[in-house]
Amino acid sequence: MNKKVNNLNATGLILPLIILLAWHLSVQSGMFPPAILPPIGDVARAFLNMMESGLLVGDILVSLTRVLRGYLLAIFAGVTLGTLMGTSKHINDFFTLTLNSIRQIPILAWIPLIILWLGIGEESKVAVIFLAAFFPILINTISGMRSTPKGLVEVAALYKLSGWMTFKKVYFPSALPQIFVGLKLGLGISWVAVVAAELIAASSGIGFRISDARSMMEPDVMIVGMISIGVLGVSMDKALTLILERITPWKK
Amino acid sequence: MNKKVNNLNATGLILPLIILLAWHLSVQSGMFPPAILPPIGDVARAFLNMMESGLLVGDILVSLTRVLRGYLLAIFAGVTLGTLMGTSKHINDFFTLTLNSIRQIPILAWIPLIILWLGIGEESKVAVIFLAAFFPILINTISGMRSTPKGLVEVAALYKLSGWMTFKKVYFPSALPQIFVGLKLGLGISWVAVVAAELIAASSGIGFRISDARSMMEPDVMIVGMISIGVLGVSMDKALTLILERITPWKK
Amino acid sequence: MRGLSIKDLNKIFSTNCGDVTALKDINLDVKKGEFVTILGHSGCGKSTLLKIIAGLESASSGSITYSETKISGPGTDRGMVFQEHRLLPWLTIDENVGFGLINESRAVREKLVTDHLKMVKLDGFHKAYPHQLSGGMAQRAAIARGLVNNPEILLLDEPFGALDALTRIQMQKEILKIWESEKTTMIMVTHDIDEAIYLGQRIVVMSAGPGKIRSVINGDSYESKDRGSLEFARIKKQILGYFFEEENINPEYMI
Amino acid sequence: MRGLSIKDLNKIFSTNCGDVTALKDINLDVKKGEFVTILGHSGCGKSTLLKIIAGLESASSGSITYSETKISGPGTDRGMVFQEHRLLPWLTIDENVGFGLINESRAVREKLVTDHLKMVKLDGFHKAYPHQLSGGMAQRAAIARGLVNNPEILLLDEPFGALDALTRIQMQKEILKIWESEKTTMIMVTHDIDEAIYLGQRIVVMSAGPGKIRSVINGDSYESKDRGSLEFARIKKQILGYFFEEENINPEYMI
Amino acid sequence: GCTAGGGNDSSADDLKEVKLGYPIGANDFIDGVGGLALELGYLEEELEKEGFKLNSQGFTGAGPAVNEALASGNIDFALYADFPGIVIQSRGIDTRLISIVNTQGHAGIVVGDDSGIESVADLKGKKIAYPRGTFIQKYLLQALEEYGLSEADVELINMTTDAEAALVSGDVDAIAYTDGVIANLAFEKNIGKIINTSRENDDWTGAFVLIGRSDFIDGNEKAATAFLRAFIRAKEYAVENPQSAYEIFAEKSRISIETAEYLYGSDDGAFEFFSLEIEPLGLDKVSSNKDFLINEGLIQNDFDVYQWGDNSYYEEANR
Ligand SMILES: Nc1ncnc2c1ncn2[C@@H]1O[C@H](COP(=O)(O)OP(=O)(O)OP(=O)(O)O)[C@@H](O)[C@H]1O
Ligand SMILES: Nc1ncnc2c1ncn2[C@@H]1O[C@H](COP(=O)(O)OP(=O)(O)OP(=O)(O)O)[C@@H](O)[C@H]1O
Ligand SMILES: [Mg+2]
Ligand SMILES: [Mg+2]
Repeated sequence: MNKKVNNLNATGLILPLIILLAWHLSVQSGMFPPAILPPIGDVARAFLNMMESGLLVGDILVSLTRVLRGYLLAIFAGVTLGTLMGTSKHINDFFTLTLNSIRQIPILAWIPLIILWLGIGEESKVAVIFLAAFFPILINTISGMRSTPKGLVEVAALYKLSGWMTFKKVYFPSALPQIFVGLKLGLGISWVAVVAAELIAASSGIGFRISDARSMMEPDVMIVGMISIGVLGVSMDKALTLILERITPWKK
Repeated sequence: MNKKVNNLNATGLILPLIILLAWHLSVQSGMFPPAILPPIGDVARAFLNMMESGLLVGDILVSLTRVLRGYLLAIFAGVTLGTLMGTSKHINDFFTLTLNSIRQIPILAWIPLIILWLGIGEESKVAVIFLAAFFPILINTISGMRSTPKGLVEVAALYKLSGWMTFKKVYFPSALPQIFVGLKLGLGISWVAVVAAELIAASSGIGFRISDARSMMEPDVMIVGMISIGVLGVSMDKALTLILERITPWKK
Repeated sequence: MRGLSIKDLNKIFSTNCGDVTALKDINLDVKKGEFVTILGHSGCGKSTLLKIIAGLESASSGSITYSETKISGPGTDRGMVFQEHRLLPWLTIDENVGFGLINESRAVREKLVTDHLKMVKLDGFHKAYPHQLSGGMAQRAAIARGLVNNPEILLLDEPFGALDALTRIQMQKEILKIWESEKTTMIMVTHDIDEAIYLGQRIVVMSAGPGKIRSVINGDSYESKDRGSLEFARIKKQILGYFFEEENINPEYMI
Repeated sequence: MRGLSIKDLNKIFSTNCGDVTALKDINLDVKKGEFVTILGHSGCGKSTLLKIIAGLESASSGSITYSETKISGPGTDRGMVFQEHRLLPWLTIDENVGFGLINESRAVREKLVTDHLKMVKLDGFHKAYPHQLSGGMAQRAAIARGLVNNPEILLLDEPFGALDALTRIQMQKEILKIWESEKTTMIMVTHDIDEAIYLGQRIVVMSAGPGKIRSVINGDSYESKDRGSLEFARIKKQILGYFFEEENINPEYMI
Repeated sequence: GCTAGGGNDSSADDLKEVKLGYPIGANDFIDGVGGLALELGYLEEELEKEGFKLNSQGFTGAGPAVNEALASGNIDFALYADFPGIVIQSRGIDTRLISIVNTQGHAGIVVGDDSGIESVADLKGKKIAYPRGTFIQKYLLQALEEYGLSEADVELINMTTDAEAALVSGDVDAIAYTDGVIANLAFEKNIGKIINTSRENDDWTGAFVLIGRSDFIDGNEKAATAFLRAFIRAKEYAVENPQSAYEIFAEKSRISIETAEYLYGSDDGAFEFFSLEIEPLGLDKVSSNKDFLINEGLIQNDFDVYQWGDNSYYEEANR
């Protein structure tokens, strides 16, 4: 098990190294202007500066809090509603059309309405992240619930398990792997949405830093922000994978 | 079957009607300023104007083309790579870390690099949509491939089916329902990304129109744009559902 | 009547090749405490009949009552062992066996589960997951699950199909022991004629296309429980006769 | 040697309850054209042995060769019918049965599929999907799939477990017919002692914990094919003797 | 990019493409003299005379995308506020300041109608939304100072988008934004009143500039001159027909004629603020804006604005 994890890391590092090399060579060759793709050294320096000043850690903490709040809300709402919609045709019919429509609407278009309803404080930023993470979780939960083997649901029916127990013992564990697909997608999208969220009256946060660096043409700071989000996202994704492995011991 | 579809539509309309009513009442009560939430009548008028001038149809066609190009590319790349990663541990190890990192990075942060590499023409807009739609498709394809029953893969191995035939006859049909979950999510996100895409040097398209109306404080035009995207998205989503039902006749 | 009463039962499935009549005009009464076995060709509707009794499928027409009450869904008075094991992949074997005992106290549940796992010779596999068991072991676990909460009627759908000869004999004896001590009403589908005669007080022979009851044979005499007896051979011949009616196979060949 | 040769084969699975030795020191030679049946307790490793022969599982140690070549994976020379039907849910029955004939021309495939579906009495279900069949019907389709591409060795893992008595007899006769006409080497796991004696030229009796070969019995005489003969009864008693060695059951009881 | 649209028009094919980028807020239109030159077709005409074909492209969401396109060579000229121009030059992209098209880019502060706020002095303790990193930031700080307030006396909230929604919902008390936006809020949408604008003090105004990539201009000097010629013609048009100029602005920006007059009629149709020329006064303004950016820590690299500006194209165009 442990060995497997290490193996994965080694193979997984090849491609990032190739990308770093390509980046280095293309900057060296002068192919790309450093105002957009800076030398790796500049990015490293920007990283160190931002670490020293505490800016980066501060931004990360601020954004992490927002992401976690929005994401956890999305998990709660997505899994709950997804379960109801995946197991009851009536509830499904009631919500499908509306949610399907809302799902397609650009997040940036929601921002004025979100400000109107929730103001410009943390709530509205959390709402943007919620809105982004909610749908992957919802849809995967619905699909996971639906693909629960009918034979096993019959077993629960046979033993007259309550709705709740049937959910807990049959639907939920059966849907779990696919719910986790939703959780992973939702987590990724939460980080993607953090920039949109921090367009709303923010003065810190990693998404704000990226927008700000962009308008000031500081690609080194921007790339530090992108890499930070990448690393954070991957760590949280890895944590999800480990949790899934831990809670689904029957999958080998 | 036909009756089922009609039933669904009727129940599905209740919630939208409730929302319309709430909208109407809250505007009437003066709770929300019309500069942000306009009366339904204004939106209808804006819709008629935009239809008459041909603006709406033009915008829709422009954006639809972009969405379709990005989305189809994402399907091609996501399903191909997802199949490879879902069936081969080596390929999976090679790509996972990199793709997982890229997945978390905000789309808005990519825009400078996309402009650098692909310019400000259609390619870059298609790339933004591709980037958004690719990951849900990829991740669901991987997960679908992985959950193919081992017993059935053994049957294919027994008959010495080639890798391609094993894919075609076993992995693909088994993963199909979950691939479609990815396709649906990817489609939704394509429409969400259309605004971000059309922030790059666009002068038409429904995403451009929304941004434009937003900066001009024309919420009626904005809402027409949102509803258009909603309707388009739902229709395409419905089409996907019908295709899935058509190509998986074994699912009742 | 105390017991199960099935009247003019029909069951029609609609499929993409048109409607399939799985059961046609089934009439059957099963007294409380009786042991009925069901024999019949593959596809004649045996599983469907058990599922309807269990309340998992609804009848297309006809009535089905238990203790004078219409059956409209599952009930804890009826237990079932399915043709496939249907163990929950995410539960360990002891959790699977204890599945029907969720409302019991932990101690009671553990005791019952341990006893039943011992009975089906799966002690030592308490914490294994279903995919780590062989086909026969999984089916034995499923039988333990069906027995553990002691239902009034136990519906058994080819429960011993995947068992080896020895385990099978042991399980048959266990079932008889339970039947005698608990007075459980047993309805068992089997494709082993010997087993049907050995276990059943009455043997229901079904014919296919559409699924109907061809005959109900009394096998309750002391004699008929002795596999070497003439009575046993007579009943077997009679059953084979029904089976081979449409075929040109000599039943003698089999005995 | 032309045929299958298994030497000092061991198979160990590692599970969350520690390692399980599924097979220990298996030695067995099967001549070309031979019909070998395998009997043994549930969980003694019969399915695992067949999967290793098929090339679907690898051995932990020991060697296994066919026609002097080491078996290192599946081959079209070996076919298998699994304990579970393993039909592909998304293919209709005729597509499932024709699954191993992908390289044949359409006409050949259709002819072969139609013939084999008739043989297992599933004509009329060409276009049905697996979930619309009863358990026995699905298993019959799986048998047709195993036979249709005429392998040199056919591995059968309790193929008739889910069949009713009549179909079972018919299928046994079909298998014998095919064996005689095609000279297919047959290795069949069964839990029906009568079936093992009736079909097998040699009967391999396995014992469990860990899975070993207890004995190999010759059952190739004309006499032993007659279920009423003394020879048949003698062999059956011998096998039950092995089975009941560890138990206190009187084998007489069963005969 | 596939630009070969009409393959049989040989004269059009011979023309060299010149790509102009500018930020747009409304209807693919840039305010001011540049917009007028584009709208009247002067720009296209002048460029064609010199053997160039115009490809103009609006960028939604302002500054950054225009700069990225300029830095990566996807556009050759940019027409926008001096701030993003200063940013890109400071980032080491070699550009040239060709024209200061407007020396009086205005900004203002708008508050809710019944907020009770009458002047900047009343903003003490209030929340003010403003777009960080633009000349409005500078204007706001200067205006506050003028009325005896410091940054610490108010709550400044960075909002590059959707500030109006925050004003309407009461989440902020005031918005500082460009003249066009606040006029739209106050006069068109009627959701607030203007309490201050940069008209009060010429020091508070911003500048709008035309810059070009040096590596494009070298060898294509005539294109830069053509830009100036077109702008000069547009200014002349506006001075001669102020009413039609207002009408064009009103129509393209979807505002009323009164608002257009408010925005462009500060010198009664003289349009002096369309300076076009790079004269010392304009350069001083740009230079002080650059100093502001450096002092605020928004850019790091200093450069000489007076070297950056190159008035030769204006002179050439006037010849
Ligand atoms: N994938 C696996 N992981 C762990 N243990 C396994 C696995 N497959 C089989 N085993 C173990 O190997 C042993 C032999 O299993 P096998 O399926 O070969 O038995 P069998 O003889 O076919 O039994 P049955 O007659 O019940 O089908 C059992 O103890 C089982 O628990
Ligand atoms: N869900 C279903 N949809 C359509 N047809 C079905 C369905 N379930 C069963 N059938 C049909 O009903 C008939 C009876 O099926 P059933 O499973 O009850 O047979 P059985 O007697 O249990 O057979 P076996 O001994 O093979 O298990 C079969 O013809 C089968 O094809
Ligand atoms: Mg059945
Ligand atoms: Mg087995």
